[in-house]
Amino acid sequence: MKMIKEPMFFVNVWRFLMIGVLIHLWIMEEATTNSFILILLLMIMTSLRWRFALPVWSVLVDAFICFLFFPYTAISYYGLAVPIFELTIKGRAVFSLLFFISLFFTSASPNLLFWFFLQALFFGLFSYLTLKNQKVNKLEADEQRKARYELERIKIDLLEANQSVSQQAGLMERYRISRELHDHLGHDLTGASLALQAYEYIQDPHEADKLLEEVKNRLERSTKSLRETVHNMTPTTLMGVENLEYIINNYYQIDIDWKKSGDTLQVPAYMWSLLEACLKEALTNVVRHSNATKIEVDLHVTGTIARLSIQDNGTVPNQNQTGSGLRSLQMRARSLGGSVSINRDNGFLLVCVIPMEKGGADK
Amino acid sequence: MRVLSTIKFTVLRMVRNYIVLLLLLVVPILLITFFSYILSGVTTETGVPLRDENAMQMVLVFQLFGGSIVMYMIYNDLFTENKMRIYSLPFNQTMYAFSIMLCGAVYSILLGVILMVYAQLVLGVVWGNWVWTIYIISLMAILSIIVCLIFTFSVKKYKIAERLSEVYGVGFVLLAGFFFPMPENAFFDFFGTYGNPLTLSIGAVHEMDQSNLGEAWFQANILLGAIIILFMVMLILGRRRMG
Amino acid sequence: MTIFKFALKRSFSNTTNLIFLTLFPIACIFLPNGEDWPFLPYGYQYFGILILFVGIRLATIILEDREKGVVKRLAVAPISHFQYLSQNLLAYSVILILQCILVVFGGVLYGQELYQPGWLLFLFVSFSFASLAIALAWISIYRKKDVSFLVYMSLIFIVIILGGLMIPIEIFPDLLKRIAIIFPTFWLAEGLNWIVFGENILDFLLINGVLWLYTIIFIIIGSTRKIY
Amino acid sequence: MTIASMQGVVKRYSSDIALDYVDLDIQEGEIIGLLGPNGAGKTTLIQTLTGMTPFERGKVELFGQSKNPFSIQNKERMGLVTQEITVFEELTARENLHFFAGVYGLKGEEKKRRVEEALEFVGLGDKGAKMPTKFSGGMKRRLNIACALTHQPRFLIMDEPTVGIDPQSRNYILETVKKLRENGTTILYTTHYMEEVQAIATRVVIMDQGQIIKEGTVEELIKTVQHEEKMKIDVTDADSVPINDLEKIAGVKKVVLSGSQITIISAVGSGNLDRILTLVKEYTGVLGIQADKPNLEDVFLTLTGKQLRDKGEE
Repeated sequence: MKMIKEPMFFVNVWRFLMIGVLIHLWIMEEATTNSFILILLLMIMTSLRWRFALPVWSVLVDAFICFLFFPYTAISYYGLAVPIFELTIKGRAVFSLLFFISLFFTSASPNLLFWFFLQALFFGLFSYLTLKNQKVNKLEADEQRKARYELERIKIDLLEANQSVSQQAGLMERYRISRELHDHLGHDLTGASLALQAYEYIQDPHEADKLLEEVKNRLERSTKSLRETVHNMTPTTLMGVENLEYIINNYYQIDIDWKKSGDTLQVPAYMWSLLEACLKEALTNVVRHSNATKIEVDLHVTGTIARLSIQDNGTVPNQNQTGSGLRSLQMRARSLGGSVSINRDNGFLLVCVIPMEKGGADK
Repeated sequence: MRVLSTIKFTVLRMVRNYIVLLLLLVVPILLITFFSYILSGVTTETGVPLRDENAMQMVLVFQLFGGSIVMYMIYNDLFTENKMRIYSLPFNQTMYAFSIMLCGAVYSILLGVILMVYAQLVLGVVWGNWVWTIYIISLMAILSIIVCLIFTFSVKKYKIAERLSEVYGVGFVLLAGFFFPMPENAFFDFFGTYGNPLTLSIGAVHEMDQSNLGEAWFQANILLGAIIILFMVMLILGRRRMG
Repeated sequence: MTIFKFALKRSFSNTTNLIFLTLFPIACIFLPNGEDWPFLPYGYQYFGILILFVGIRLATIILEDREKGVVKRLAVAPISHFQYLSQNLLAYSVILILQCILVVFGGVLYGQELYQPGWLLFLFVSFSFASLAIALAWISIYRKKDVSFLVYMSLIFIVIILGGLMIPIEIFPDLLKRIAIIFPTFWLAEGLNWIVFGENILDFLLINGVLWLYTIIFIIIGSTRKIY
Repeated sequence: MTIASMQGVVKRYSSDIALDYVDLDIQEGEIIGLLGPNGAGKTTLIQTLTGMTPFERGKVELFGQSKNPFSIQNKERMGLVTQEITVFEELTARENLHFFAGVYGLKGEEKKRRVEEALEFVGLGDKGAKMPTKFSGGMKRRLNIACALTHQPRFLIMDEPTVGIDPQSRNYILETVKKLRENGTTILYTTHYMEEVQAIATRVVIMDQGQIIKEGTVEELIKTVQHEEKMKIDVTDADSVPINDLEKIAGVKKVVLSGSQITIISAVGSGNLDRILTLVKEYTGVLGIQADKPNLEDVFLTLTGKQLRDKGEE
């Protein structure tokens, strides 16, 4: 019964009800052939309006038909409600007031007629506003979505730039590490290696012992320096897959079955933030809306995609509206060239797929 | 009796066939109502209000069409879509067919009784002898079902059988002279009186109202006789078709 | 004119239609006269009912197109909905007009007392158009051919009775007499009365005019394009 | 050249959005496979593209015309093969074709010739005088296609043309489609059957919830989402195989035992076939190995987590 939600449906119902009212009046009051033809003519106009969007001036035809029948039947005055309604619904309520003049020389009861006209005016006004609102709402919704899609496009560009920046950063970091290693270890290790080569040629045992001692010192120093370098460079915050695991481990409400496969190190940093957001959103969703007792989280990384799927075994009734959180995830995923899709057929299932740029991380 | 367990569903299927309900219940109710408005105040020569007379005729006329649903179900279950399934079931197919017939008859009679109750309670129609009228309604319902099944068994195309059943209904209404007087010759005389189930049943109810027991039983027994003979015919045809 | 040609062809393609379109009208010619009502022979009083049935039988061909999805094909074909509808309706009108001619002139030849056969034919043609339009509007509500036909049949019986085609309108109670005017069948019955007793040609034209107005209304309603 | 294109088309059914800013370009000579679950908007897309239903926003362009894309001339160049069998049952096969040829404005000798050609083309050359009611399902489908071919459309839209027929007829129809393409017809093809799309489509468009969520060639699509490999090993004694050990092999995601067959699903490119086989061989004899390649069905499942068609649906 989608039809019933449409304002236009009610407008048409009103139009045909009006014909019904006229027929009723006709049966009750006079039942002459003349006045029946009036009703048939108005009926033609009504069905035309039902089928096509007639221009505003078409109300002149209705008014004229009614006018022609003024001398013959009182029903024609009631028929004026049709042009009143049609004018008002088109936003010309002021003109429709002109028809109220007919109250002064009507052959029907002016009191009753006044209220009859007034209800036509009222319903017309109401329909006019509703239809206008509906149109505006639709337009707004369309514009909003359009803006959003454009935003996504901009985001994609930004992210591409972002990605290259992060690649640059990665390269810089690599350079820094190699410099560090070279500065701190290279010297000692080269020295040690040279000393060992020299050791083979030395005859004097005392000299040899000294040399060995030096090699030992150099190695010790470089081990220490290596440890320090590594220690200095290891990030203290959680990164990548560890972060997901941390979230899962700190989620006590429901059992989570966590699986991962593939080389998660390949996933570049900017993807992790999306995957993390997906996971968080899905988990909050479960807590908020679901009666699930078990969640399966599956992260899977291949050379071409990263795929995160979160499935619970809840049996909540379908709520097909996608929440704003999920919408924004979908948007973010799309801006990475991927997708987030949600399925509520069997529990709640969220699948996030992000394609990996060729050589995105290992260059 | 495994067939017994199917009866519930046969009944459900019948009751949910809204088109049949519309044609055999809603339409007669509307017709009886309109006629009783139109004819209110008029009486026949015998002094019975024409309205009562008309209601009785309507109830009996619509019994002529009562066989259509049985026909449809038998055809559906035993000849087409469900044929394989029904035949593979471990029960007696003949008994199943009879159970459908029985349900159909009861359903049709029930609709007739509903019409009678409606006419009496809402429109104030007076029925002479309830039991006798229901007996006659039952005869008409059974006869209609048997005739429809004979059509189904003897004609290859179901569409044609359907049309024939309509001809049976409309034809006898015509022959009874409801629409316009029939020409006067031996053929039409016979089919306007003792050769027409509709006139027979109407006559039987009439005679009972006038307390002419003998004539009433005589007319009802002709119907009964026709039922018995046609039942045999139906059995032979059915066995040939289904075997 | 392909659609027109094939609409004719399809109208005669099944046996039931053939009977409806040929045998029944012929049978109408030979029905006897009534005693004091109706004033025309029974066949002519009831021919209106036949026209209503023929109308729906023909119109269901359009419904069949929709049920099967042929309209989808035609929506894509280089042919407008208006052309499709008008050619179909034209074909059906031709059939109905031929029927009317057959019945009226057959009656004249057979020797039925028809008072004014020319006007009678005109009346029947007007009613045929109204019947087609009503059938067209009726099928626009439905998706299934059989259902639409059966429900229409049962409704038509009520309309026929209330319109005064089967029972003279004079014996109706007052309220029903007024309501009767709403039904197109009433105007047919009026027209038939005029054929027998009428004098003023304007009255007759008015009756036909009303039937034409009905035709216009129902064609407008029935001409909606529906694609499922 | 671009045969048809949709730009930012929005279409609502009362308040439900059926098409949400859909962009689609169809180039001459393509066979586009349009995929999507029920209710994704495929039929609406076709209806909008053919002018059957109006739309609210955006632009539809046919044969380079965007002002009046659904003009008579453009319609003459299009053909539609409907999902249902939309032929007249009371007319013979040939008469049916004559009807549609006539609607498309063909006349006289040319009409006759084209009708015979179309009958021949779908392999019904000797059955023209028969009633469609006497046809088998496959023959009805072929007649249904022929009805859209008499006017030799440049752009043919086929809406699930192979529903409910035997594999042989289906192959025949697929061959017909390929032949049409060789003759230069551009085709938009919707179906539930992935294999069909895989067999004939030059480009695949996947729809979901009124949006186009992915498009590309079959290979591209499969490559982007390929994430698991399925391997089936037939063994002599399945019960003695230690499932747990198999599951511990790197990359293995799932092991299922059914009868004498072991199904192993593992991550793509894990290169563990060797290790799996060695392990299996330790316990039992290997009769055969079969590796399943991923198909479009998997693409769809990966993208949405939904099955393209219900399991029972045929």
